[in-house]
Amino acid sequence: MPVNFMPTPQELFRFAPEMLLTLVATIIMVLEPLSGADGKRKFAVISFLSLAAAIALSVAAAGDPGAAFSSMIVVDGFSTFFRILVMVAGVLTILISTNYLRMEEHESGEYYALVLFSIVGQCIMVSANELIMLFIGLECSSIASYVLAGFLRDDKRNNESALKYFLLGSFATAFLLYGVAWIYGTTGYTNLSEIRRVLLDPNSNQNMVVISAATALMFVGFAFKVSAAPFQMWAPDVYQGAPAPVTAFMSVGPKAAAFAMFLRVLMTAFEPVKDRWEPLLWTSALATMVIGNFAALRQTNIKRLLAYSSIAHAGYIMVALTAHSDIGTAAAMFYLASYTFMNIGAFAVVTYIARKGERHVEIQDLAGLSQRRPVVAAMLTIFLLSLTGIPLTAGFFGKFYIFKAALDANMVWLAVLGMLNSAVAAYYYLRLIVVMYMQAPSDEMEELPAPSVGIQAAMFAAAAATVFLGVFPSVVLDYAGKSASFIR
Amino acid sequence: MNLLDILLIIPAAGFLLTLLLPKDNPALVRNFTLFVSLIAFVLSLGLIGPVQSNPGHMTFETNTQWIEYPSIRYHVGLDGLSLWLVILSTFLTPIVILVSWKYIQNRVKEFYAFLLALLFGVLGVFVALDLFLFFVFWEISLVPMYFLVGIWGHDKRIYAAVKFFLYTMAGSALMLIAIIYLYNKSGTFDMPLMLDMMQKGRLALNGTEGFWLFLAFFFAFAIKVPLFPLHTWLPDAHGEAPTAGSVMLASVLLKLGTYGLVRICLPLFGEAARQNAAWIIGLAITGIIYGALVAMVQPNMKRLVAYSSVSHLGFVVLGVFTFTQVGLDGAVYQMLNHGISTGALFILVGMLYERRHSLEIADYGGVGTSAPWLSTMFVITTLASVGLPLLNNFVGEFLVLQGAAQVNFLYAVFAAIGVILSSVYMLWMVQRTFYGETPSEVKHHVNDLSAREWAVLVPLIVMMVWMGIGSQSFLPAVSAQNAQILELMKKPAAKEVANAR
Amino acid sequence: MPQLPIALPSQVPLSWYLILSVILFVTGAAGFLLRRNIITVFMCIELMLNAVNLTFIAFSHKLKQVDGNVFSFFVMVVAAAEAAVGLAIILTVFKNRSTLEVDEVSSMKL
Amino acid sequence: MDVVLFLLFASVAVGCAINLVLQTHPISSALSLIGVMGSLAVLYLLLGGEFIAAVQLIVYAGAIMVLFVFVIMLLNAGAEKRPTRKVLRTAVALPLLFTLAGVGAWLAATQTPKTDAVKFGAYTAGPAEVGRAIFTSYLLPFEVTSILILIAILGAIVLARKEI
Amino acid sequence: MHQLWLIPALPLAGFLVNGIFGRKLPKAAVNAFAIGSVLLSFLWTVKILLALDPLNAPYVERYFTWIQSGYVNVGFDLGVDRLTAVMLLIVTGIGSLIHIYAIGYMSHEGGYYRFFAYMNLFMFFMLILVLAANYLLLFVGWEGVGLCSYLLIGFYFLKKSASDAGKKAFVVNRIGDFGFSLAMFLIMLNFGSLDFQNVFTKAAANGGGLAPNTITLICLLLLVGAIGKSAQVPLYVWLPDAMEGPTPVSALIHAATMVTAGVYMVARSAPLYNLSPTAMEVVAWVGLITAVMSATIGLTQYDIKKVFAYSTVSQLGYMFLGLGCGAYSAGIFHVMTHAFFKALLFLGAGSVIHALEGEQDLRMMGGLRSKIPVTFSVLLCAAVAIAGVPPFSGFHSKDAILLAAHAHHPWMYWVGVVTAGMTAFYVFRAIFLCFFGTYRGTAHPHESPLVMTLPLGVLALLSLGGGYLDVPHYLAPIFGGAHGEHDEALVVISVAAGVVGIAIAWLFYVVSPGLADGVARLFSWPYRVLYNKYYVDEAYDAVIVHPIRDGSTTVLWRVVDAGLIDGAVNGVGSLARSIGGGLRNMQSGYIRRYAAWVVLGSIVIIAAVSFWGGLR
Repeated sequence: MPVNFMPTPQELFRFAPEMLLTLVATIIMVLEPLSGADGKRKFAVISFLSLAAAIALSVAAAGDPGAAFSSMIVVDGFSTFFRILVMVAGVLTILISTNYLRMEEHESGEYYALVLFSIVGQCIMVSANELIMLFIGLECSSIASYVLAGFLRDDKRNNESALKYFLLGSFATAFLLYGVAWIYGTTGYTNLSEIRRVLLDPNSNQNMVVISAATALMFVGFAFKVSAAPFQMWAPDVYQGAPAPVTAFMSVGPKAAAFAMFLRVLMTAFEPVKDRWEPLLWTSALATMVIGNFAALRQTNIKRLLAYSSIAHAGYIMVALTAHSDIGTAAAMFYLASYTFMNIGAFAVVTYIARKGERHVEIQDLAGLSQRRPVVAAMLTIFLLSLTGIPLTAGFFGKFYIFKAALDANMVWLAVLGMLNSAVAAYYYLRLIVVMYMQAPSDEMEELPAPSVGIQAAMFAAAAATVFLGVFPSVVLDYAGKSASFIR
Repeated sequence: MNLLDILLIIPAAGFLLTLLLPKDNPALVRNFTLFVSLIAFVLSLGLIGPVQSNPGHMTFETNTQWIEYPSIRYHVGLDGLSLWLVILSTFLTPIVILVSWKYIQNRVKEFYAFLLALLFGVLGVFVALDLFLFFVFWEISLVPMYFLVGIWGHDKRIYAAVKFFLYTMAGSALMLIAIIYLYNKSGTFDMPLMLDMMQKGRLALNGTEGFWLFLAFFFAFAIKVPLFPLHTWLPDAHGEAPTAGSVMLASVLLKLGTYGLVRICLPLFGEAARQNAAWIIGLAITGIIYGALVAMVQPNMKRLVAYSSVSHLGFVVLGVFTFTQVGLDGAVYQMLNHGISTGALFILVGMLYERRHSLEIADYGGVGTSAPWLSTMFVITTLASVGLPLLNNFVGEFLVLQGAAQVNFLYAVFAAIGVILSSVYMLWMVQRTFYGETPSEVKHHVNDLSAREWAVLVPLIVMMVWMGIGSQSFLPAVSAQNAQILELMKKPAAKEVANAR
Repeated sequence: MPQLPIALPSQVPLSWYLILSVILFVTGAAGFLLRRNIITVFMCIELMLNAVNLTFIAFSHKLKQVDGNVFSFFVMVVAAAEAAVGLAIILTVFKNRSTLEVDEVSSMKL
Repeated sequence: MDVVLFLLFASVAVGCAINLVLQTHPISSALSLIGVMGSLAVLYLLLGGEFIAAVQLIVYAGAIMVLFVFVIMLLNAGAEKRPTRKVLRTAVALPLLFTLAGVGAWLAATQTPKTDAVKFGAYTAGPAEVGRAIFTSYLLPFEVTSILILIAILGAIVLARKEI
Repeated sequence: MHQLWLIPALPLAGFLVNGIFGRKLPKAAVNAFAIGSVLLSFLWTVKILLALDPLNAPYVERYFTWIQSGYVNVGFDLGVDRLTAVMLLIVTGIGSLIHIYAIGYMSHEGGYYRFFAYMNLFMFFMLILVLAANYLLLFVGWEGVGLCSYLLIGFYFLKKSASDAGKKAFVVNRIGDFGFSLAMFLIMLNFGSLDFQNVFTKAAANGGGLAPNTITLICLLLLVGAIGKSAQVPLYVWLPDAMEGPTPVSALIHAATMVTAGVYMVARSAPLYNLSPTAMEVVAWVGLITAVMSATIGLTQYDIKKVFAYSTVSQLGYMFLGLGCGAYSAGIFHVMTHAFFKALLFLGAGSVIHALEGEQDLRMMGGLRSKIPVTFSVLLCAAVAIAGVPPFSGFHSKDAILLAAHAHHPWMYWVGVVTAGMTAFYVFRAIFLCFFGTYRGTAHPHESPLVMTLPLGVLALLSLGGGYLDVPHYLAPIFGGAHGEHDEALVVISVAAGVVGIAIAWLFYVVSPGLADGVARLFSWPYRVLYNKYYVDEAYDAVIVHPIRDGSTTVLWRVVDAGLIDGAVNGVGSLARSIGGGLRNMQSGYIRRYAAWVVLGSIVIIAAVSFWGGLR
C-alpha cells in the first residue's frame, strides 16, 4: 500500500489562503498578550492585510484548479468565488469592527484572530469535497462564531446570544452528523463525487428510504445553518444579541459558506435524487420567505428586523436552490454576493448608529438621520433599496436571476409567491426609510459623531459594490455562471 | 450616442451633480436644476422633427448590449407614440421646478435632485424598447416619487407614500415574473425582436399563457393607471403630495400605466387583450362614472382632482381597449391632454394652497374677487378638463368616444355620462372656491399671480389651446404608430386563419 | 446458560446497533428538550454525538472500512473543542446571570 | 456471546442515557453519561473499533467528562428546582420524541439489509489502520482539527479569562 | 374667398383685447372694442351676404384639418347658406343692438370689461355655431355658447343664486350635449363624415342605406341636444333660473339667439329628420308640451323676467312644434320674429328694472306708463307682436306654425291656439301690472338714457314690421314651400284667441284688479301647482340631484371607496401584520422550545421525504 505522507507543492498552494490566514491568526494570538492596550489597532491592520493577501492567493490558486489532499478539497471556480466572498465579508467586518470594539473597550487581537479562524473554517467549507472536511470546516466556522457572538463577555445579551447559538447549533450539528453517518452507511462513501457516482449507479440497488431519511437529517443541519424554515428560530435572537459587527459577519460569512456547502452537497452528491429534495426545498423556501418577511413587519429593533430580513433572503436563495440548475446555482451565487455587500453595508450603518452599549438600535433611533447625517442616510437607503430589490442595485439583479431560475425550472408559482413576498418586504424596508427621511429627529437625541474611517470605508465600499453590481451584474454573474457547472 | 441618449443622460447627470451642490445654497440648486431641465426640454424639442418624418418606425434607436447573460440590451428608441410623452415629461419638469420655487423651503437640494431623478426614470420608461430596461426604469421612477410624497407631503404623507409604493410594487412584482417568463419563451427581452418573432411564428403563446401574461402586465399597468378598483392609492398620494409631486404623478407617472398598455399589452398579447377587452372596458367605464361621482362629493380639492383623474384615465383605458384607430389615437391624445390640464389644475390648487394653506374647499370662497387672474386661469383649466371644445381634452374625449361607439354604442353612452358628471364636479368646485362672498382669510392671504406663476401657467394654457385647435401638430405621429400597433394585433389572428387552411 | 424466553440470534444483526443508536440519539434529544440545567442540556448533545459515533462505527464494521472510525475520531475531537468553548460560554452566562436555568436565558424574544 | 454482551451493554447504555435525562442533579447526569460512554466503548470493541474504543475512554470519558464535572463543581450547580408542571409541554414533547424514535427505529430495523450481522473480529480498526488513514487520505482534516483546537483554546481564553 | 372667418374672428378679437387688457382700459375703449367688433362683424356679414347673393347653394370655406384620425376627418370649415344667412343677420344684428343697449344698462356695474368680454366671446361662439359647416364645429359653438351662458348667468358671482343658476344652466346643457355628441358619433359611424354636405347628400340618397331605426336614433339624440339648448321639456328648468344674469344677457342669449340654437340645429338637420317621421312626431310633441306647460306657468309668475322667460320657453315650444310639423321655415321665421320681440321684451323689462333700480317684482310696479313712456310704448309693441295681433311680426310667424300644425294634426292646432291665448294673457298681464294702475313700489322711476332707448326703438320697429320679411319664402329652396294651405278661418280663430287673452288680462288687471286673486283662490290647488312651476325643480332635486350626491357621498365614497376597496387594501396590510404577529410568536426566546421546533421539523421532514418520497 503506497503511503504518501507528503502533500505536493501544488496541493499546498491550493490550500495556501487558509494556511496563510491560520498562520496570521496564530501569530496574532501569540502576540496579543505581548501588546499593550493601545497597540491593538495593529492587529486589525494585520488581519486586513492578510485577508487581502489571502484574496490574492485565492485568485492565484484559481489559476490552477483541481483537487488536493486526497480530494478532501477542490479548488474550482465555485470554491474560489465563495472563498473570495467570505474574505471580502471578513475585510468589511474588520473595517466596521475596530471602532466598535474600542468603544466597547474590548479591543483585542483575539477578536481578529477569531474572525480569521472563522474565515478559514468557511473557506474549508466552501472548498470541501468530502463530508468530513465539510464537517470540520463547519465546526471551525461555527465555534469561532459562537465565541464571537459572545465576545463582550460581560454583556448579558452577548452571553445569551452565544449560548443560544451554541446549544442550538450543536443540536443541529448532531442531526447533520447523524445524517452523514447514515449516508456513509448506505453508500459507503463520504466523498461527494463518490456518493453521486453510487447514487447514479443503477446496479448499486440503494435503499432509497434510508437515503432519503439521511438526506432529510442532513437537510436539518444545513437548513439550520442557513436559517431556513422551520429551523430559523435561532437567527433573530442570536443576531439581536451579538455585537453588531459580529452580526454583520454572521449574517453574511457563515451564511454564504453554509449556502455554498448546501449547494455543493445538493448539486454534486444528491443531484441524482433531486426529485426527493424538490418538494422539501420548495416548501422550506416558501415558508422561509413568508416567516422572514411577515415576522419582520412587526419588528422595532433594527438588528432584529435585519435578522428577519436575512431569513427572508435565505428564503429567496432557497428558491434558487429549488431550481436545481446551473442557472439556479449561479443565481444563488450572485445573490449571496450582492447580499453580502448590502447586508454588511446596512449593518455598518447600524453599528455606527448603535454606539456604545448598543443603546440605539430601535427604528426610532433613525429618526431624522437624513438631516443629521445625510450621507449615512443615503448609504443606508441604497442598501435598503437593494434589499427591497429596486433596479440599479445589486439586490434587484439578485432577485431577478433567482426568479428567472425558478421560472426556468417551471416553478411559476414559487416565483410569483416569491415576488409577492418581496413586495411585502418592501413595507418594512420602507419603514426604515420613512423614519430616516420623513420623520424629524427628536430633541433628546444625542449628537452623532462623524463615522469612523473604517465604517466610512466599509459603507462606501459596500455601497459602491451594491450599485456596481446593480449596473454591471455580468461581471459577477458571468463568473458565477461559469463556475456553477463545476459543482455538478 | 444620439440625441435621445443625451437626453437620457442629462437628468441622470443633473441628479448626481445636484447631489454634489452645497446644501446651504438653495438658490443655486434651484437655478441649476431649472437650467438642467430646460436644457432637457430644449433638446427634446429636437426630437420632434426626425420622429415626425417617420413616425411609424423607431427613430433615434440605440441598441447596445448591457448585460450579456441573460441578454439584456440598452435598446431605446422613439416613435410617434412615445415622442409626445417624452416631451410632455421634459416640458413639465421645468414647470414643476418653478412651481416649487417658493413652496419648497426645506431640504431643497434633495427635492430638486429627486425631481431630476424622476425625469430620468420616466424618460427611460417611455423610450425603453427592451422589456427588462423598461422594468428597470419603471421601478426607478417609483423611488423619487416615493420620497417626494413622503418628505414634502402633507400630514398623512407617509401613509400615502408607502401605500403608493406598495401598490406599485405589488403590480410590478407580477410584471417582472411575466417579463422573465416571456424571456424564457423567446430568449430575448427585446420588444421589437419579440414582435418580429411573433409575426414570423417563431414565438407563439398558447391561450393560457397569453392570458396570464397579459393579466400580469395588465395588473401592473392598471394599478399605475389607476383603473377602478385599484385606484385607492391615487387620492391619498395626490392628496398628500406636494404640488410638484402631484403634478408629476398625475401628468406623467399615471401615463406610464397607459403607455404600457399600448406599448406592451396590445402588440404582445393581442389575442388575450381582445378576449379580455369586455370586462376591462366595463371597469374603465365604471371608473369613469365612479370617479366622477366620488369626485363630486370630495371636500378636498386635491382629492377631487385625483378622483377626476380616475375618471379621465378611464377614458384612456376605454380608448385603448376599443382596438380601433380612432379610439387608440384618442386614448394617446387623452394621455397628453390629461397631463397638461390635470397638471395645471394641480399647479393651481397648489398656488391656492401656498396662499391659504388649506386644501379644503370649504375654506375658500370668493377667490375670484381677490385673485381674478388666478381664478381665470383656474376656470380655463377647469374648462379644459371638462372637455370644452377648442381646448385640449375635447379632442381626446371625442376620439375615444367615437372609437367606443364604433365598438359598441352603449360604451359611448355610458362613458359620455362621465362627461356630464365632470362638468358637475368641476364647476361645483369652481363655484365654491371662486364665487360668492370673500371670507377675510381669503381676502388677506390670496393675492393674484406673481410673475413666476405667470411663467408657469401661460405655457400650460397655451398648450391647452394649441392642443385643442391644432391637434394636427400632434396626432399624425401618434396615429401612425397606433396604426402599426393595431396592425400587429391583427397579424397573429390572420396567421391562424392561414394555418387552418 | 439458562434458556432465554425468546430465541436470540447467534450473531448481533447490524440493525440492533443502529436501533440502539437511534434510541440513544432520541434520548439525547429528549434530554435537550426536557432538562433545564444548561450543563445537562449540553451533556445531552454529547450523548447524541455518541449515538452518531456508534452509527459510524457500526457502518464501518459493515463496510469493512476504516473511514467510519476515522470519522468518529474527528467527531470526538470536535466534541472536545465544543466542550471547551461551550463550557466557557456557560461560565460567562453563569457569571452574568448566576443561573444555569436554560429557560431564564430568554431575554430576547419576538 | 456477542449477543449477550451487546444486550448487556446496550441495556446499560440505554439505562444510563435514560438516567441522564431523568436525573435533576447535573453530577448524576454526568456520571450517567460516563456510563453510557463506557458501555459504548465496549460496543465499539465488539464492532472492531479498537482504537476508537480506547479514545472513547481516554479522551471522551476521561478528559471531556472530567471537564464537565469540573465545571459543574466550579459553578456549584445544584439540582434543578422542582420543575413547574408543564403538562402540555411534556404532552407534546414526549410523543414527538417517541415518534422520532419510532421512525428512526423502524427505518433502522426494516430498511437495512437483514443479512448484515456483526461478527466480532470480522473487521478491526486498530491504531495502525486508523493512523495510516489519518496520515494519508485524512491528512488535511487531521491538520485542520488542530486549527479547530486552536480556535477552541482561543475561544475559551476569550470567554473565560479574567479581565485584563 | 370671402373671408368668412372674419365674422366670428372679430368678436373673438374683441374678447381677447377686453379680456386681457380690459381691466386697465377706460370704459370708452372697452365699449369701442366690444361694440365695434360686433358691429364690424354685422357689417362684414352683410357685405358677404350681398356678395354671395342669391346664395342658392351652400358656400363653404375650408381652413384647416382640425382632427384627423382613421376615418375621422373633421375640418375647420365654415359655410353659409340661406338658413345661415338668416341666423347670421339675427345674431349679429340683434347682438349689435343689445351690445349698444348694454352700454347704458351696465354702466354702473362692476366688472364692466368682463361683461363685454364675455358677450364678445358669446358672439364668437354663436357665430361659429351658425357658420359651422360640420356637426363638430357646430358642437364647438354649441358648447361655447353654453359656456358663455354659464359665465354670464353667473356674472354676479358674489350671489350664490347667480352662480348656482349658471352651474345649473351649464350642467343641463351638458346633458343635452351628451345627446348631441352621441348623435355625432352615430353620424360619424354611419355616414363616415360629419360634414353637412356629405351627410345630407348621403342621407338624401335613399337614407344613406341606413336602417330607419338608426336614423330615428340619430334624430332623437340630436333632439336631446336641442332640448337642452332650447330649454324644452324636460330640460327647460335652467332657463327661468338663467334670469339671474344681467338683463342684456337674458335678451341676447336666453331669448334671441342661443336658445334658438336648438331650433337652428334641428332645422339644419332637416334632411335627416325628414327620413324619420317618428322623430318628427316626437319633436312636435315636445314642442307642444313645452309650449303649454310653460305658458301655464307663465300665467302665475310675478317676476317680470321670469314671466318673459317662461314665455320664451313657450315660444321655443312653438318653434319646435313648427319643426315637428315639417314647417322648418316657419320655425326659423318664428326664431327671427321671436328674436325681435322677445329681445325687445327683455330689454324693455331691463329698462323697467333699470328705472326701478333693480326691482323685478311685478307686484311692486304699476302705473309706470307715464313715468317711462318710451319704455312703455316699445314694450307695448313687443306685446302685441307676441300676442299675435295682426299685422305685427308675431302674427305672421305664429300663424305659419299653427297652420302647419293643423295640417299635421288638427288637434295640435287647437292646443296651439289655446296656448296663444294664454301667451297673450300673461304678456299683457305683465304689461298691465307694470304700467297700469298705481305705482306700488318705493323707487323713483326714471327713463333710461338714449343709448338704451335707441336700440329699443329699432327693435320695436322690427317687432312691428318684421313679419313682412318673408323668411319662409327665402328659405324655400332649402326646406321646400309652405305647409298647409292658407285657411282664413284658422287664422281668424288664432287671432281671436290672442285678442281674448288680452281682453281677459285687461279685465283681470285693469278693470277689476281683485278678480285675478279671486280666480286664484277659486282654483287654489291648480294655482299653487302652477305658481310652483309644477314642482319640477323640486322633483329633480329629490329624484336625481340628491340621490346622486348623497349616494356618492355615503355609498360610493364612504362605503365602496373608503370601506370596501381601501378596507380590503388596508385589510391585506393588517392581515399581513397579524400573520407577522403570529409568526413572531414562534419566537418565544426559549432555547428548548426552539429545539422542539427543530425536532418537530425533522420528524415531519424525515417522514415526508422518506415515506412520501422513498416509498413512491
